[in-house]
Amino acid sequence: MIRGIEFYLDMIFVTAKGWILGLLGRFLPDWMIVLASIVMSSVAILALGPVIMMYLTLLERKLIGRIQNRYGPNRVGKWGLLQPIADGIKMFTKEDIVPANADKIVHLLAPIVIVVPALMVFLVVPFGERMTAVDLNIGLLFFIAISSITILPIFMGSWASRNKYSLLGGMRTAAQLISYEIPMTLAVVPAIMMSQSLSTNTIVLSQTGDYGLRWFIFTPWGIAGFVVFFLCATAECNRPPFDLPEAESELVAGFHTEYSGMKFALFYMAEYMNAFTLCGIAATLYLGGWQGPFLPSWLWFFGKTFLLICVMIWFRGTLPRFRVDQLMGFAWKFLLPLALINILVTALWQFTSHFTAWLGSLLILAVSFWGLVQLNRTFVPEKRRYPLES
Amino acid sequence: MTFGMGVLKGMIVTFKNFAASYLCKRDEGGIFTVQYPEEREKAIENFRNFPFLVYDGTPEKLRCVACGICERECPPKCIYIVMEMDNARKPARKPAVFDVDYGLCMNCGICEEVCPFDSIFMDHDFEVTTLDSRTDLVRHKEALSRSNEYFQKIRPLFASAIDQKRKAAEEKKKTPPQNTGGQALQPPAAQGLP
Amino acid sequence: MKETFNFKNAGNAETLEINFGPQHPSTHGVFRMVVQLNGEKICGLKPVFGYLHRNHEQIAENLPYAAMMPYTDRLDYVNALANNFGYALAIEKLAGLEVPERAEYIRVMMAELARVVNHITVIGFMLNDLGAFFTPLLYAFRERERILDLFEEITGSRLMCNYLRPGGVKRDLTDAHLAAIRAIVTKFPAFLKEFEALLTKNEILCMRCQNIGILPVDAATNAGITGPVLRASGVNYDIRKVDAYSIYNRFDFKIPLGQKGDAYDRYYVRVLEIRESLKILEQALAKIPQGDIVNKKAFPLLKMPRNFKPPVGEAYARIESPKGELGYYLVSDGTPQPWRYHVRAPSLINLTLLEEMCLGQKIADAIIILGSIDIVLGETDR
Amino acid sequence: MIALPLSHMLIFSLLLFAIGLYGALVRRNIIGILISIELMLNATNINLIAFSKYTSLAPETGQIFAIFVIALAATAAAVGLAIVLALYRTRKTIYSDEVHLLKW
Amino acid sequence: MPILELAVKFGTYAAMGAILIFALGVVTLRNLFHCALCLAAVMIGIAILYVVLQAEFLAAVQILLYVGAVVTLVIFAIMLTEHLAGKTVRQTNSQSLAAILGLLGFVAVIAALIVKTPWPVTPTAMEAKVSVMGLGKALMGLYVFPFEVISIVLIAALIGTVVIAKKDAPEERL
Repeated sequence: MIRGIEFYLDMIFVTAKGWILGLLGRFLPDWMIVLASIVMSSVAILALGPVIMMYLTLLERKLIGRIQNRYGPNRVGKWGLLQPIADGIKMFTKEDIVPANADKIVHLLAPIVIVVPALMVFLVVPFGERMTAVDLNIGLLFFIAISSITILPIFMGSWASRNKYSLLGGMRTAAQLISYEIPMTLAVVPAIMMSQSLSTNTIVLSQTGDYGLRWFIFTPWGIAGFVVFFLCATAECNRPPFDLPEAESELVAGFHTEYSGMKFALFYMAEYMNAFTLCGIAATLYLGGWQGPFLPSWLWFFGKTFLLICVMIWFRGTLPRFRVDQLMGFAWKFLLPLALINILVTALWQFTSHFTAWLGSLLILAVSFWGLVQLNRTFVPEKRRYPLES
Repeated sequence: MTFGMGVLKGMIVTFKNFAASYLCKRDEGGIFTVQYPEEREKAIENFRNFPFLVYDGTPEKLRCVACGICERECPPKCIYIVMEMDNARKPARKPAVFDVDYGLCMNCGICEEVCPFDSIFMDHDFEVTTLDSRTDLVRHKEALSRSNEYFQKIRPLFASAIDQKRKAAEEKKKTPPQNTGGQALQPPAAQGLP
Repeated sequence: MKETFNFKNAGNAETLEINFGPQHPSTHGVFRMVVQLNGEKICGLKPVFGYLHRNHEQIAENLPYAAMMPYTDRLDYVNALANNFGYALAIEKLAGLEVPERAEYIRVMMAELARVVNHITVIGFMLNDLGAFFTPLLYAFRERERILDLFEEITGSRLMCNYLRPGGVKRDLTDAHLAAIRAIVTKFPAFLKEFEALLTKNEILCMRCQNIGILPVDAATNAGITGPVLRASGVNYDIRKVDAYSIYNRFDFKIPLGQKGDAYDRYYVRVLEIRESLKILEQALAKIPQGDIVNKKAFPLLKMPRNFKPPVGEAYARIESPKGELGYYLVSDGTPQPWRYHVRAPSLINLTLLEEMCLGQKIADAIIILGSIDIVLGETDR
Repeated sequence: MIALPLSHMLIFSLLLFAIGLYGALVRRNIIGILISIELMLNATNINLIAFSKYTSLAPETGQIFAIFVIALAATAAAVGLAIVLALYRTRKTIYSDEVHLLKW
Repeated sequence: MPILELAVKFGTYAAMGAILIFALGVVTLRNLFHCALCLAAVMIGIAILYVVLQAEFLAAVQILLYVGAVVTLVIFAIMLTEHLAGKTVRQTNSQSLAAILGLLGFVAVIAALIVKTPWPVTPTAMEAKVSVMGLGKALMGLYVFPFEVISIVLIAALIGTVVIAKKDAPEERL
C-alpha cells in the first residue's frame, strides 16, 4: 500500500499527462495526440525554465546575503518570495536602450538566440523516472552540441554593441567557453564508458541499486570526473570564479554592458537556465540523477540539482575571480590532463578486480594530481616571510 | 599544504558565517544588518547632524541672542541671522531671521562649539529629505526651534550638564557679577561629559 | 577638443584604447585611466585625475585656521582622524602650542583606530576588485562598523569626525569609551584570523596578486612613494619611527616589510600593520593618564577661530597616514587666514608610478594594482 | 519514413555547392573564401549522408566519411584562418588579390 | 500517420529553402560578421537535414564542430581583422558575371545528370538503422586506419596553426 502511494507520487506528472492524452484520444485523431504530447512537454519546459530562473535569482541573493551576514531580499512578499516578480516587472518596464552605432538587428537577435539553446537542453534532462522530454539515444552529445551554440549569441551581442568592453568580454567568452568545453566533454566520457550509452536515461538507470552507493561519484574516477565536470560547468555558465566574460570590476558587464530591460533579462535568464541544466546533468552523470530511496524521483532530481546550484552560489560568495591567462591555463594545463587520465583510470577500473581497481585508480589519480600541481607551479602560492623591523 | 586547501578553508569560513547568520545573535557573528524603518540602531548621544535652536519653555524664549558668532565662524557659511529691532530701532537681542541651509551645512558642529549662549546644538534628526533641495532644505527660525525638553531627550547627559552650567551662571549673576569670562571660555564639549 | 595621450603605438591596428572611468565600478571614485591594450595586455596607461577637484587648498586660504579642520575630514574620507591629526600638528607647530599628555594618547589611539579602519576597508575593496562578490568587503565592513560606532560615540560622526583640535581634542574619553576600545582591541585578532583564513592562503588570490605590479625599490624611492606601498617593497620608512611625532616613541611596535613589492605584499603588509596598530592601542590603553584634553592656551583659537592670528612664519607637519606620508604646509602672514596652505597627499603621489606598475600586465591586474595602491579620490584630487 | 526522393536531396546539395563555389570564386576577402569553402564541404557531406541513407547497405560508411570530412574541414578552417592572421599581421591585408608576391 | 509525414516533408523543403537563402547570404553579404552568422544558420539547417536523414549523431557533431568551433574561429578572425573590412572596400572581384554563367552551366549539366540517372534506392537500405554503437564499432574496426590518419592530421594542423599564428615574439615586450 505504502509502496503504491510512493509509486503514484513518483509518477504523478507522467500519469497526469497520460490521463489528459487518453482523454483527448477519445475525440482526436492519432497525429493530433502526438502533437498534443509534444506541445504538453514543451509547454512544461517553457514554463519551467523561466520559473526556475526567477527563483534561482532569489535563492542566490538569499544565500549570498546569508553568507555575508545580511538578509537578502525580504521586502516583497513573505521572505521576499515575490521579489523575482517585482524584478520581472521592473525589467519589462525599463527603457530598452540601443547604442547609436550598434548593429541593430544583431543586437536584437542576440538575446533571443541565447535563450533557445538554454531551453533546448532541457529536452534531454531526466527530471524523474520516465520524465525525460525526449529520450534521445545521443542525449549527452545533443546536450554538449546544443550548449556549444551559446558562444554564438554572446559573440553577436558583444560585437553588435560596438562597445570596447563588450568586445573584450566577447573575446574572453569565446576563449573561455571553447577551452572549458573540452575538459567538460572529456569528463563526461567516464560516465558514458561505464553505462555504455549516450542516453541520459540509461546513464541514470545504470546507477541503480545499493541505496545510492552505486552512484558514480562513489568511485575514484567518479569523484575526479565530477570535480572536473562541475568546475567546467561553472566556467561554462560564466559563474564565479570563472565569470570573466562579465567581470564586473574590470569590464563593467562584459558582453551585456549595452543591454538593458528585457534584453538584458533574457541574457540573465539564459545564464541561470544554463546553470540549472548543467547542474542537472552533473547530477545525472555522477550523483545518480533521479535515483534515490523513499522520495519521489523528481524530488530527488531537483534536490540534487539545487544542492549543486547552492555550491555554485557558495563559490560566488567566497572566491575571487581568475585572470584570463590563468583561467586558460587552468583548463588546458590542469583540467584537460586530469580528465584524460581519468578516462584511462575508468578503463582500468573496468578491467580489473574490485580491490586492485580501488587501489590502482586512487593511486593513479593522486599521483597525477600531485604531478599536475608540480607542473603548474604558478598555481601554487609562494611561501613568503615578512620581516618585522623596528 | 596541498593545492586547493586555501580555497577550501575560505569556503569553510563562508559556510560558518552562513550558519551563524541563522544561529547567532547580532553581536556574536549573526546577521549584522538592521531593518531600517522598523528597527533602528540605539541612538548615540554624541551624534551630530544638523543644528537647531534651543528655547526654554515657549518658542518665543529662544536662548539665541543673535550675536552672529556662529554665522561668522560657520565654515561653509550656511547660517544667516538678522537681529530683531525693537520699536526704538535698538537691537532686541533676539533673532528676527535665523536660517540654516541644511543643503550647505556639513555637520561639523563648530556653531555648537563657539556659541557662548548655549543656544545652538546639533540635532539627531537625520530624516530631512525633501523634494526641492534649494528651498525646502533652508530651515527658518520656526522650524529650527526646539524645546529644552527635546534637547534633554536626545542628549540627556550633555543637556543636563549645560543646564547645570546655566543654573550656576544664573546664581553667580545674582551674587556680585564677576569673573564669568573664564567659565564662558570653557568649550562646552570639554565639560559636557563627566 | 581631442585629447592626446602620446601612446607609443597609437593608431596601431592591433591596439585598443579604452577609458577606465571616470564612471567605472572599480576605479574607486571618479578616477580615469586611459589604457592602451594589446589583446588583454596593457601597453600604455595614463592616469587622468581632477574629476573630484574641490578647491580644497583655496578654501583653506579663505578660512580661519581652526575652521579648516572639518574640511580636512573630506580629504581622505576613509580615515578622517589621521587627516585631522596632521592638520592639528601643523597648526600647533605654527602657533607653538603644547598638547596635554592625555590628549596625545587619545590622538594616537584614534589615529591607530583610523588606520585599522582604513586598512580593512582597503583590503575589502581590493578583494572586490579581484571579483570576490562583496563577501570579504562586507566582513570587513562588519568590523569597521563597530569601530565607526565608537567614533560616533566619541567624535559625533562616523566618517567626518572633526575630532582633533589644535592643542588637544574635542571631547574627553570616558571609561566606557576606553572599555569599548579595549573590547575592540581584544576582539579584533579573532576577526583577523577569520579574514586571513578566508584570504591569505587562497590559491586564486595568490595567483592573482603574487608577482603582479611589482614596484622596485629605487623607482619607489625616486617617485617619493610612501606608506604601505613603499614598505611592501621592503623600504623601512615609517614616519612614526622616523619622526616619532606626537608620542609614538613611547610605544613598542614594529614595521612590517614586504619582499617583492607586489600586490600581495601590499595586501599582507596591511594585515600585519593592523596587528601592530592593535599593539599600539593596547599599550596606549594601559598607559593613558588623566588630565586636560585641551591646552588652555588654545581656547581663544577654539572659541573665536576668526580672532586667532598666529605669528608670521611657516610650518610643515607630516604624519604617517594609513596611505603614506600626509603632510600639511602652512604659511602664515599674521592674518587669521593662512597665506598658503598645501597638502602633500599620499594618494596622489603614490599614483605616479601606476603606469610603470601596470605595463605588461593584464587589464585585470591594472584594476587590482590600483586597488592595492589604495587611493581615495578626495585626497588625490583635493 | 523519408518522404523525399533522393534526387531532390542531390539537387539541393548541388545548389549549395554551386553557391559555395560562387563565393569562393568571387570573394576578395580570404575569410569570405574560407567560409564559402566550408559551404562546399557541407554540400558534399549532405551527398555522402544521402547516398548512405538511400542506397548503401552498410549505412555507417557514409556517416563515417562525413565525420572525416568534418574533421578535415575543421583543420582547413583552423590552418586557413591562422594563415589569414599571419598575412594580416605581416602584410596588413586580408584580400586575396592583394597577395600576389608569393613570398613574405 | 500521413499528416505527420507530410509535415516532415514540407518542413524539410522549407529547411532546404532557408539553407539556400542563408547560403546566398553567406556569399553575397557585405558585412563579414553577418556572413559568419549566416554560415552558422546554414550549419544548423544542415544539422536539421541530417536529423531528417536519421543521422542524429552526425547532426550533433555538425553543430558541435561547425557552430561551436569553426564559426567561432571564423568570427575570431573577423574580429581580429576588422579594421580592414570597412564598408567602402569592394568585397567582390570582377569575375562575378563569369562565375555566375559558368556555375549556371555547371548546375544545369549536373542537375540533368542527377535527374536522368536511375539511383539504386533500395527499401532494405532505407530501413537500415545506424546506431552510435555501430558507428563506434566501424570507426574502431573497419575504418581504424583512416581514423588514426585523421587524428594525426588534426594534431599536425593544431601544431601548424599554433606555429603560423604565433607572433614573432621577442621584440614585443609591450
